[in-house]
Amino acid sequence: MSTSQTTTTDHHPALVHQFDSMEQQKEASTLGMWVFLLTEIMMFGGLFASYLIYRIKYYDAFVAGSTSIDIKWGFANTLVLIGSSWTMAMAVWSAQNGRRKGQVYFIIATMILGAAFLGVKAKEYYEKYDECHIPGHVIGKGFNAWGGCSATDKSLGNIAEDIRIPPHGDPNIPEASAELTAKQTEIFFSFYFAMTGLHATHMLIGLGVLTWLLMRAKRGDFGPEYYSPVENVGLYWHFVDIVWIFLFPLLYLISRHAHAH
Amino acid sequence: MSSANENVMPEKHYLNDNYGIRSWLLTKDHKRIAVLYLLTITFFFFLGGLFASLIRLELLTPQGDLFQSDTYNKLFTEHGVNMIFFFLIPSVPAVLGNFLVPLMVGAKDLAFPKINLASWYIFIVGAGFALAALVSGGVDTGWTFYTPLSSGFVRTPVIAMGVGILIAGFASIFTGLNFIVTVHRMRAPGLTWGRLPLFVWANYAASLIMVLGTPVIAITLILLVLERGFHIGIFDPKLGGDPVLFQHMFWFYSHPAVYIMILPGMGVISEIITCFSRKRVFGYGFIAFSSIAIAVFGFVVWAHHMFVAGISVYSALVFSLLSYAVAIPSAVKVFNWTATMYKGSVELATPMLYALGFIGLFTIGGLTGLFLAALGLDVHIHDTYFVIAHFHYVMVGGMVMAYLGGLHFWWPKMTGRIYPEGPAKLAALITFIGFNLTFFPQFILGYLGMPRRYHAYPPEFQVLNVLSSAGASVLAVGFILPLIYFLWSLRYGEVAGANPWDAKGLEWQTTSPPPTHNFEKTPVVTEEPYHYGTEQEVPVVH
Amino acid sequence: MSEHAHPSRLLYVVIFLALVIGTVLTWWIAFKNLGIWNPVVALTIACIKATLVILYFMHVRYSNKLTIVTVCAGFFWLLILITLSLSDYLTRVLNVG
Amino acid sequence: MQSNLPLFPQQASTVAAQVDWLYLFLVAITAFFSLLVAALILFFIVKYRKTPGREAEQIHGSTLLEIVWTVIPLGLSMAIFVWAAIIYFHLQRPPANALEVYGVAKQWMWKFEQSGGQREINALHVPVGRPVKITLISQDVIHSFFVPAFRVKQDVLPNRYTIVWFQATEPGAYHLFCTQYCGTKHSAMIGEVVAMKPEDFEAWLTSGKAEGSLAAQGEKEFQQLGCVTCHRADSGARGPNLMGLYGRPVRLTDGRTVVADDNYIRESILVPNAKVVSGFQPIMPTFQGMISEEELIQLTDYIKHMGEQQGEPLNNRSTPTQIRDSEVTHIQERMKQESKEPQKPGKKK
Ligand code: HEA
Ligand code: HEA
Ligand code: HEC
Ligand code: CUA
Ligand SMILES: [Cu+2]
Repeated sequence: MSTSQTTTTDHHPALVHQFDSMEQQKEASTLGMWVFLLTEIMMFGGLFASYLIYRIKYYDAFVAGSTSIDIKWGFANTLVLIGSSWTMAMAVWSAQNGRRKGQVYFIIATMILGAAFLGVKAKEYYEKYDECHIPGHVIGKGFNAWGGCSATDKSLGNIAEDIRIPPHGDPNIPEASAELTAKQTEIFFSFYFAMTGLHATHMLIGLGVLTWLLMRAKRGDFGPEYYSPVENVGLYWHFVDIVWIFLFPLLYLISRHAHAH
Repeated sequence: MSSANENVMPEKHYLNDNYGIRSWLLTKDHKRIAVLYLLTITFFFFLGGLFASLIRLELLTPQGDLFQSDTYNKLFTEHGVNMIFFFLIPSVPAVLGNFLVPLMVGAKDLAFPKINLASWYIFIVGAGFALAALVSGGVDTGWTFYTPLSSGFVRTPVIAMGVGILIAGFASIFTGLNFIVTVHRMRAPGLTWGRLPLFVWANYAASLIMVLGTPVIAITLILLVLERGFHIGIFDPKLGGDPVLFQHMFWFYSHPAVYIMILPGMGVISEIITCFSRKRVFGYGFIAFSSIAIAVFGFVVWAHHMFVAGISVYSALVFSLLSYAVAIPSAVKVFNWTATMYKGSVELATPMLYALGFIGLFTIGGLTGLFLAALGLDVHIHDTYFVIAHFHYVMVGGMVMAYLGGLHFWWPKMTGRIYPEGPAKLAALITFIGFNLTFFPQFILGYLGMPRRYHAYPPEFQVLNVLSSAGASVLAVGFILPLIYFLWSLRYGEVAGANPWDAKGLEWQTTSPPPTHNFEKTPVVTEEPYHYGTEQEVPVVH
Repeated sequence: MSEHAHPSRLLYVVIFLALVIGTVLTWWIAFKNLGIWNPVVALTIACIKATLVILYFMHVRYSNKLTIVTVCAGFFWLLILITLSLSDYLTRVLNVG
Repeated sequence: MQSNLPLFPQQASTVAAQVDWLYLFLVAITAFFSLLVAALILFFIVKYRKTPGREAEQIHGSTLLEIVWTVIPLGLSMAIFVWAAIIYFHLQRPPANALEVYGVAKQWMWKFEQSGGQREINALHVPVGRPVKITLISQDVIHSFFVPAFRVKQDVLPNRYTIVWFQATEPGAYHLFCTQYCGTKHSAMIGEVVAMKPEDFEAWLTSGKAEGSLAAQGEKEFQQLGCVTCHRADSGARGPNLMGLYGRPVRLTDGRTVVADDNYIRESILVPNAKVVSGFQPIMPTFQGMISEEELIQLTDYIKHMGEQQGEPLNNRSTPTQIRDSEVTHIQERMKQESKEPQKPGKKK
């Protein structure tokens, strides 16, 4: 920080020079955070808009792709993330109310839940990797939703077969057409990985920031006077939670009723 | 302009507060960051200008005999990318805006100085990627990166370029975020919204676009890079994707971005016109509000770049109609500026010359935008030189003129010294003449049907192309001159004093150059902006 | 902005439970055949959940107007992006007529 | 034909004059406002130049003036919008009696095929005095079909047909440009559109060595690819009868109704499961990767002409479509009407 002798004498150590008061500083940082979240909305928004357009265009393939994902992990992860949102909210509450220990515990709890989420995500990704459902042909074994994949268990993730197996599938569909639909699920998986990938990246960044926050909280930086960092990290974390609240139904729940597994 | 040498440089100011490379590279002072940006984008302007010169050289003859086709394609792509993303978008906001917004609102700095510095570093990293792409051969997709050409066909470093632009985008987001928070939360006592200088209003409006639009281009470029790098199928028709979707996503940002490129310039014009007419601005509220209107309406017209791209007739209708809506606030501005001069006391100093040039050229450029927004007519002139002429009129005739005008106007504030008036007036004149000679023939070329991005063209277009190339060489002189005399003035220019133009506005109430913390005491605002006519008032200097 | 009333711990727990119930509901309903209403219901629940998080966990209910405007602007612009690009896709035909 | 310094492009189609009038109107508006602003500025510079002893007169603004210069541009621009939209509509609706031509674009050439089977590269022969409708598709990236003398332009997309139409008025040879940047030789992807007197055009058609009409070639493929095994007129057929399908509304299993245009037929062949006709099983195999764009065009042309050939009435589909046959003629009538209506639009000079 550059020189700040000119400002008022009895100011809080956290007050930086360009602001006149803690209040101004807090309001500025809150507004800054919200404006940042605005940009985040638009960033995910671009993905959501494209997703919607393709979902209309390739509905069958989206159904086939979506049903090939194991719903229970997505469901569990939703609960985990909601839980972490609650612990995060409590961390902010503790900071506001001057409970230092509470702060620390709740931040740790949030981090554990966040890590659990990422763990589950990694497991899901691995499953998709194993089933040759990674789009493109650079990572993994090349996208191959229609069998012939050298996966450990070939019955897994053969979307082309699923499309033709009753009661959910229709055996009338010629093999070639089913394979075509299966190939089109590549678009679904492109979105699946792009959206959950961007989300997971945000979670990773979030964990990093939480680590920093934890250190500061332990040091006792925050209290009823000054808790903007806790609050802002909270805002970020809740935002990431909200994105997931939408991703879950959009990616996991397309026409599940017809394909209950 | 005062001539006598009673002006002295202040003893301590932001430039000599600290010395050494570190004090610049680690600075959190918005004024120094503005200077860093100034140096960076000047480099990119001349780089882009170099490519432009080569383009015009090639187009002297119809055969396309100077360069290979691929080389030519790289030239216009690099020209467009450098000029748009690395020069024009940061030009007024990141240089003049960075320098002036805190001064104009009477703050010690922007709300988040660290983020401001980060913005410049991010920009440099982005620029590094772009330059790496250039050095390793250059990209030949056109600045619009249309798929599937860019994702699957060309063999040039598109990924590096895409990543560079995407990173530079975050620099823009950070600048916008900083401005928004600063304007909302750090105005000096008494500085109500109704008293904000129009330059601040304009930058605020542009910031809204940066914050809301830039993330979309970021995600679009990420998808493009993933598609090219990993062959996933979002836009590639081979994999079932829709290339037109890329265009939607690209223009959702890039149309509003043209208003990032003009709004801050409009702000500059409002400041200059009032100062050199010595008058309050005509219709303050309307000018201020029209900036916001442009920013908002600018988001709902993007598909007017796609009238023949295969979009539905109904959405073409909607987007055309809305395009006309966005033209109205621009009209309001032009008329208000003109009216401001009425019964003024007009002095034709260099900044004023640029400002008047801006009004004329922007009017022509904007009105030719109406041709392009007209559905049945755009079918004919889309992707011809008519479009090229249109946007050079608004971007070079408009924004670059405004930027140069602003640089001249605030040069004394930034450096403490005044540029030489004679050469400066000459340069403004040369620029104006050269500009029109370069780009006016292109309107005719376009209507005749000469397609853009053509390396070779039918011989009947040659005469007009030669005129255009001749103009470009005149224009080059007009742009090189300021570079020379600005540098000269750093050393030999007259000392300016705090307020050489006798202008109103908080930035003139501190020393030139200003001290690191801008004001000795937080200023208190009691007057409306542009309270010219109350000349007796003595500026508060040291 | 002076010190606001912040939600109590109890309220946080209530919101948390509401979110859990919403999630379970989404999951349960996904397996019922509601025809075209399936995605509608799922997204409605998601919207309600998001609103709860925004209002209470993110304290927007207790914030000043500016914050509320910022949040609304975000969703408004998202809506512009989605509706206007869909307006093309949903009305495409080869020949008008 | 080409002067050294042309200032205005040739007018060689029915829309050219309309577009030019709109253009001139806009030029007039631009000239008016630019000169107005320039004149005012020059006047103010001279009249109110800085002189010692004279102070600027402070004026805050005038709401009346603001309203005036908001409303006048708004009115003018709405007029432009409506005028331009009328022309655009006209350009988007090919007349029903148009001569059908197919164009395939690829890096970096144009291929055209008349329905009689005549093929050309980088050249297109058309008769004057008759509307010509070109159905366009690209094999690789996006291109754009542009004939300045006709004032028409249309992007050519991969995977999707787009349509452009014009009616030439003057015999002659005109530039054909690719105006969508498409890679290295974008500027060499040019050709010629030759408009001929109808007699000459007929003569040209017969002189060429056509390998049989598109429809005839399409019919051959229809047999060879085995389409005919399912698409037959008899009631035992597994697929819908395609007779008279073109231009007709089709009800799908999911309840939607779509019009059977070129893109629908194309999709039905390449991705049969995307839109399944109501009353049928999704048993049709995909032909993706088995047929080229040209063959697709031939098949499409054959299917288009299926009804006409046998002189069959249009309502003989032997299979359920859930759109009552009595409705069909009605709908088709209306569609024809609508595409004819704008034949003579707006301000024709
Ligand atoms: C600074 C940048 C800038 C600005 C400000 C504008 C301003 C406008 N632009 Fe421009 N435009 C570009 C930069 C810009 N544009 C670029 C870079 C491209 C090409 C991109 C590419 O393809 O590479 C482009 C392309 C472009 C197209 C697509 C053309 C095509 O590819 O076919 C269209 C179509 O509608 C358009 C319209 C407009 C309109 C209506 C305005 C309006 O905002 C103008 C409003 C101003 C006025 C109208 C003048 C003042 C008014 C009066 C004096 C009063 C009289 C007014 C009336 C009668 C209404 N522009
Ligand atoms: C800010 C934006 C900006 C600016 C300032 C300019 C400035 C200029 N532009 Fe360009 N232009 C674009 C943005 C801009 N342009 C864009 C976006 C495109 C579209 C690209 C695409 O299609 O993808 C384009 C395309 C474009 C074309 C069309 C190419 C084609 O379609 O085939 C042409 C042709 O004449 C052109 C010319 C010029 C000229 C003569 C200038 C002049 O004003 C430049 C004058 C400046 C100089 C001449 C610099 C002077 C200095 C030197 C000459 C010396 C250099 C020396 C050192 C480095 C030491 N530009
Ligand atoms: C195995 C039988 C079979 C073969 C072979 C077959 N089709 Fe089909 N086709 C069908 C069925 C069944 C439908 C209706 C269900 C659907 O839309 O998928 C259909 C639908 C169509 C349609 C849409 C018809 C409408 O009424 O809307 C077209 C067009 C078509 N086929 C063309 C072709 C062409 C061209 C070929 C050969 C290249 C072909 N078909 C080969 C069975 C077949
Ligand atoms: Cu094909 Cu340009
Ligand atoms: Cu635009």
